[in-house]
Amino acid sequence: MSDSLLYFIEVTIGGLLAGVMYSLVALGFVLIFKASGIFNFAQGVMALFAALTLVGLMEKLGVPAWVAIIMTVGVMILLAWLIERMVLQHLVNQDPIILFMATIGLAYVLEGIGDLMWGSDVKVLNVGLPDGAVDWLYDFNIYVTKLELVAAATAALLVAVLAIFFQKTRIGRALRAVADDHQAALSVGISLRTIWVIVWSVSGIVALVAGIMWGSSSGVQFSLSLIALKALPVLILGGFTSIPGAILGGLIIGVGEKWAEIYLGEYIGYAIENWFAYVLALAFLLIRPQGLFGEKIIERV
Amino acid sequence: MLYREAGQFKTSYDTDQSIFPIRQDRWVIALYMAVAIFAVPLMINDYWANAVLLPLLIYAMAALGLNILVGYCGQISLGTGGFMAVGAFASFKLTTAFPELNLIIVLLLSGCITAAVGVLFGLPSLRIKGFYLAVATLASQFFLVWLFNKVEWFYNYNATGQITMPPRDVFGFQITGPEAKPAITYLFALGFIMIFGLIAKNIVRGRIGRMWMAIRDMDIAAELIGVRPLMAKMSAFAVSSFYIGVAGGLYFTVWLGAAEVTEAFDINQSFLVLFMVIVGGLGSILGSFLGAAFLVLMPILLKNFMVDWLGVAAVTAKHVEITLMGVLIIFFLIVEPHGFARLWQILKEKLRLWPFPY
Amino acid sequence: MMFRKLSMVIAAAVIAAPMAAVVAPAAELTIPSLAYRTGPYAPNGIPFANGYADYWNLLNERDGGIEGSKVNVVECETAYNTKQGVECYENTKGEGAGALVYQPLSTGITYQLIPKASSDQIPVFSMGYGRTSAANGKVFDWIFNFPATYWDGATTIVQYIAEQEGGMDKLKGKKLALVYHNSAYGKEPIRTLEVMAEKYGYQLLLLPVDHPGQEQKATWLQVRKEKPDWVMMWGWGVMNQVAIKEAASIRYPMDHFIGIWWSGSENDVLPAGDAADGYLAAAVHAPGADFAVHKDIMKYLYDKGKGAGEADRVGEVLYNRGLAAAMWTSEAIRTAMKIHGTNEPTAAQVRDGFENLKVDEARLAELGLKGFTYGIEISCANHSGPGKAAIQQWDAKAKQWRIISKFYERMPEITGPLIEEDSAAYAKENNITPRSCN
Amino acid sequence: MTQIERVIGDTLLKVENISLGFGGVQALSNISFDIKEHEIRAIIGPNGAGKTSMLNVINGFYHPQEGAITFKGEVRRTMRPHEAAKQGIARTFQNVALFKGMSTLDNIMTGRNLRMSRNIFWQMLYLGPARREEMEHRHRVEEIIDFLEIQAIRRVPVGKLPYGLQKRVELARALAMEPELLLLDEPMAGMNVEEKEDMCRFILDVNEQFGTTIALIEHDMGVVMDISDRVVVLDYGRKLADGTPDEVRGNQDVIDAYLGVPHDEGEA
Repeated sequence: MSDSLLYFIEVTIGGLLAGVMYSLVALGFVLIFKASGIFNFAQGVMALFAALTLVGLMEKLGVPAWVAIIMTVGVMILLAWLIERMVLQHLVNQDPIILFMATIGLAYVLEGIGDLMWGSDVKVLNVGLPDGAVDWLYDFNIYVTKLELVAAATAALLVAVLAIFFQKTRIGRALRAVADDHQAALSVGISLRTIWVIVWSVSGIVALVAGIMWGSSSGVQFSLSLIALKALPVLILGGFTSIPGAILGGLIIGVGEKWAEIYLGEYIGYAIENWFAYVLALAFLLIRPQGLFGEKIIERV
Repeated sequence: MLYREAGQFKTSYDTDQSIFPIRQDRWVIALYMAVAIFAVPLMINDYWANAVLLPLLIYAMAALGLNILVGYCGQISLGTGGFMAVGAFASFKLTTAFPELNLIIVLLLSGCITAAVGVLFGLPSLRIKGFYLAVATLASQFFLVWLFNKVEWFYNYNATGQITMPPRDVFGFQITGPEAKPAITYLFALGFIMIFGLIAKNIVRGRIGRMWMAIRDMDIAAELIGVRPLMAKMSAFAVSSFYIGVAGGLYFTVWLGAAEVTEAFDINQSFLVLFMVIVGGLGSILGSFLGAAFLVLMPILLKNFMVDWLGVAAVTAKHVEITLMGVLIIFFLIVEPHGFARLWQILKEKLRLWPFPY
Repeated sequence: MMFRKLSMVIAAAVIAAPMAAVVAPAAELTIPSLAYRTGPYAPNGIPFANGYADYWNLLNERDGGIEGSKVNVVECETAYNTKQGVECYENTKGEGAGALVYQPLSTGITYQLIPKASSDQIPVFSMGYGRTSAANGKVFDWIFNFPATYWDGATTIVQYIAEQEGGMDKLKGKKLALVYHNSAYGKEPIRTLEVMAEKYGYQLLLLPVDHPGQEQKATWLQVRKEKPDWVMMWGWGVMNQVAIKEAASIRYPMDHFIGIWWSGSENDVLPAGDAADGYLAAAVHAPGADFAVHKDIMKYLYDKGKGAGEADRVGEVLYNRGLAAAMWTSEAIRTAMKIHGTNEPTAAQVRDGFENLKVDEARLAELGLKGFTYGIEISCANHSGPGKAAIQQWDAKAKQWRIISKFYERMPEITGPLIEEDSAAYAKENNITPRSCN
Repeated sequence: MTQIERVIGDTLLKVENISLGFGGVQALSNISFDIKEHEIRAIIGPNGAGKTSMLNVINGFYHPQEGAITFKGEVRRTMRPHEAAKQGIARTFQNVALFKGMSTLDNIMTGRNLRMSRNIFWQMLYLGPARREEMEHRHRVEEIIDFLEIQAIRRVPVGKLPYGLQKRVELARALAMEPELLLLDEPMAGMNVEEKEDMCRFILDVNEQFGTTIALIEHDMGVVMDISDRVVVLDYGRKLADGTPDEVRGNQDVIDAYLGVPHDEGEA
């Protein structure tokens, strides 16, 4: 196999796996938007907050990783409950943009508290995930890191679990009902508030997973919250309301930006992947304004 | 009983449509202006100019621009930072290419250039709506910053891409450069913001303003009664970008004097201005000012309070400050989702009835 | 109610601003510290700020200040953000008898302060960062960037590479890659490296990484494709850690991967674990806590619970950098006191102190920093000192940095013309007439 | 306002063999009828008969797959809504489509939009031509406000108004366009008897005083039979009948369509 082709394959795989990492973040956005129509800007900070808590618990209490993870899940659920209590329930039926704004305020709060509690030093997160290149692939001269494969597997698992949760469980179905329309959900006999707590908890846990993956690769520190920006193009490409969209969108963005950076970069200059991801998504939107799997908008008067 | 319009009869539609129909309002505004123009320059110093008032005025200008787009025309944009960069680099290129050109003209031209760019990046809004558009506008943010960082022509081929504003004076008064007097720079910025504030008010209360709001409230109906979405949206993008461009120009020339695109115009800039618009009040000129005031003054206030009064360590103060800003934003959204402008209105309504509740 | 709130804000701000200028007792030296312990670059900002603070406090605790004048360190949080930097500057410059010198610790803020501080006549000491051409004291009267500039750093690294390859002439045909933070800071070395590429015939590959730089897949796939013989890095913050990790996992030889002195701290290598072993970085001073002064810091500060940070982090690379900054600044103040015969020098006098600063090995020894760094001598014309730098290497087992080379001399023939050119351009743009130094 | 002698003129609008479908659903199939100047033309039919779709086709919001529309002698199949507006077709909506954030006055002023021309630079200054223009249009709008008796709610944001009034404001906005053809989509839906009477009066007055041609969709048969000159009946996107109220009333198909099971009259 010719080197350039091999390299192309390598770049493509790299892109796909990077895309998975974006999808992990995008998932959290989608869950909340689907169930409550809120564009949760705090998703990135939630990932940071979760990772910080995890590291903090492991360092301060010295508990093993899995215990700390379980405890962190607890924290995220508590957080979701608090958010519903103190913010969302006071803002029901407000314009989306107001709720969006509220989540930005939320991001501030979480960032500040995270710093106050755990300090802003960079922290090494080690929950025992493997690292470094995958050897047998490396012998084929294809470079893939173990962590990325783990991330991919985790993402797949996560999506499977979510799918089952939404399809099979009563709550899951209720959530889908809410997504379609709130009245319907109420008629099913579940209070909107419970549903919001649940959905925020779920996306909090998703944030934890994303936090672990990103944290293991780059250490836990403020910059972790900026991964949200990587997830936004995925979000509009895949559609705010579609879980498969988030995954597929992530893959497309990942591959797209890597191809651009490496093959286009030579001609128009490097470090283009950031904006290229958005331009790609934008170009796509011009063809399908509602995103890959978003519901079609039918205009009536 | 002081605040009543009772007995103030409008004899013509003209007076009825004036900006401040109520006499007391006119007095108050006049008073504020007098203070801003005559009193402030007397007590102003470097700290007040560079740390408080210039940022306040310049962000108010930017917020005004964004409010036209988001608040009046209903198109959410997160490209503000990028557009401010356009204004800044335009003014840098113009003033270095034509050192003799009057700074006022430079800034206005920068605004026009930004308007053109804004229209270009606004085109997607014809097809994309809501948060999809919001995120899409980030494309302009990232692309513009990359462009100005990449293409050396924009920063006159210097070693690092940092742009520095050379000293310039207008009508014999030095406006830019380290030697400029705080009072002068302040008045210069104030002049811009007052004139363009008035202009904005005039536009939004006239035909074009109504076009924008019609698109915002119900684009379909608007089109069915003859509002052309293309015209409405593009004009909104143009005017909005013009304001943001001028703000970006002032931001670089008068306030910072030196800027690096990746840092001074990064995405946080876009968010900051959006916060101002929302917290201040969507679709309100006054709101733009109040929002800017809140987000510029509050952090400084909290910081000075905690560090200098309570003696908290700088770092802790910072963390607390971030947290409190978040809390305050949420708090005000809960108290009044329509922003400070609406709170102000409600206060006026109460005043009108005071002291009799009915 | 809105109105009352707003007026409250303003009123409070009115009171707060003067409050900012807290009145300090006489014979106190005000040293603002523009630190960043929050935001994306906090991990790097914290140790520096700690080292800076600790050294000043040590002077107070141990010697009762400098020549009897207590030092008042005013820390102001910038979060590495230019606008907050400006606020900090304006807020602190009037403090006490007036701020004596600024250590902006950010390229952006330095560029901000160059004109402002110059007109306020306050010296700015951008130690090994900021605007390289500020080395030209004729144009930048108030700016100091010794002991070495980025361009010296670049020449140092290339010299080291040449040495490994077996001589400058061996550079011909080699491929050197520069992985850099896509900002003013990261772009600094490019011109120097290009000029040298021309002269020594190596091939230069430029790989920018956007802030914050958590995701560098593409960059390192590039490296895999291009297979450069050496990789240099101008990184900051999370970018360093990710780069080192990526380099490790593509199995790039760590001893062929060299960072500038801002890309060579414990924070940068620790997350990569053992994989980072052998990674190289330029250095202008030694790492480690086994100098006499560190013992004093332990004795006078940490044992009394007056330390700025955690005891076990004293002696980290960036901590020592902050310490060095404070040390040289204090020596400059001391010199100013000698020249002007006062123990309350003004900012302008401190500038003279800097321009006549001379800290040789002997003096370093007196200060308890024997062999910590090399001797420097600053003059009116030369604000960047001798511009020497060495290469240090990370030992993952022992978890510590070690200097493994001599201190390389700067290459004026390369950097000199560039500095002339850039400072001349600045002088022209801002119609400054260079002063004559003699 | 000048009183125009109300005489039914010749054809103003003619629709021929209009067919419109969404995916599988055929909303309109092969519809043809005409509207004459100054007449009040009713379009009736059970729910889902395609009445609203018909209006949407006429003012260009939907684009039919087949057929032609002749308006003022001009033949076309499709046009953008704002072009239709420019040609003098105004419209109200089944479920009110006002600009909720704006005051009654501004809503109606928006209706003048097409007739205002001053460019942005005059408006920036808000003096000279722009100001004069604003004033003269304000006059016309005030006339309409008086005509529809909504002086009291000039400054109220329409979002806050009761349904009946909103409908009236919407009519005002349409009138402000001074249209030649006014399309009313269930102008009396959800109104009580008095409101309905008012609305009928307004419609007739508009028709008489301004000479505006009116096409209206209405469920209330009584109203339709009273005020309309001619009626066209649709069912399942087909045309059932066309003629004077009496003719239509006698038409067997129509009776079936209304009494026949699936739909029943009156439901709004």
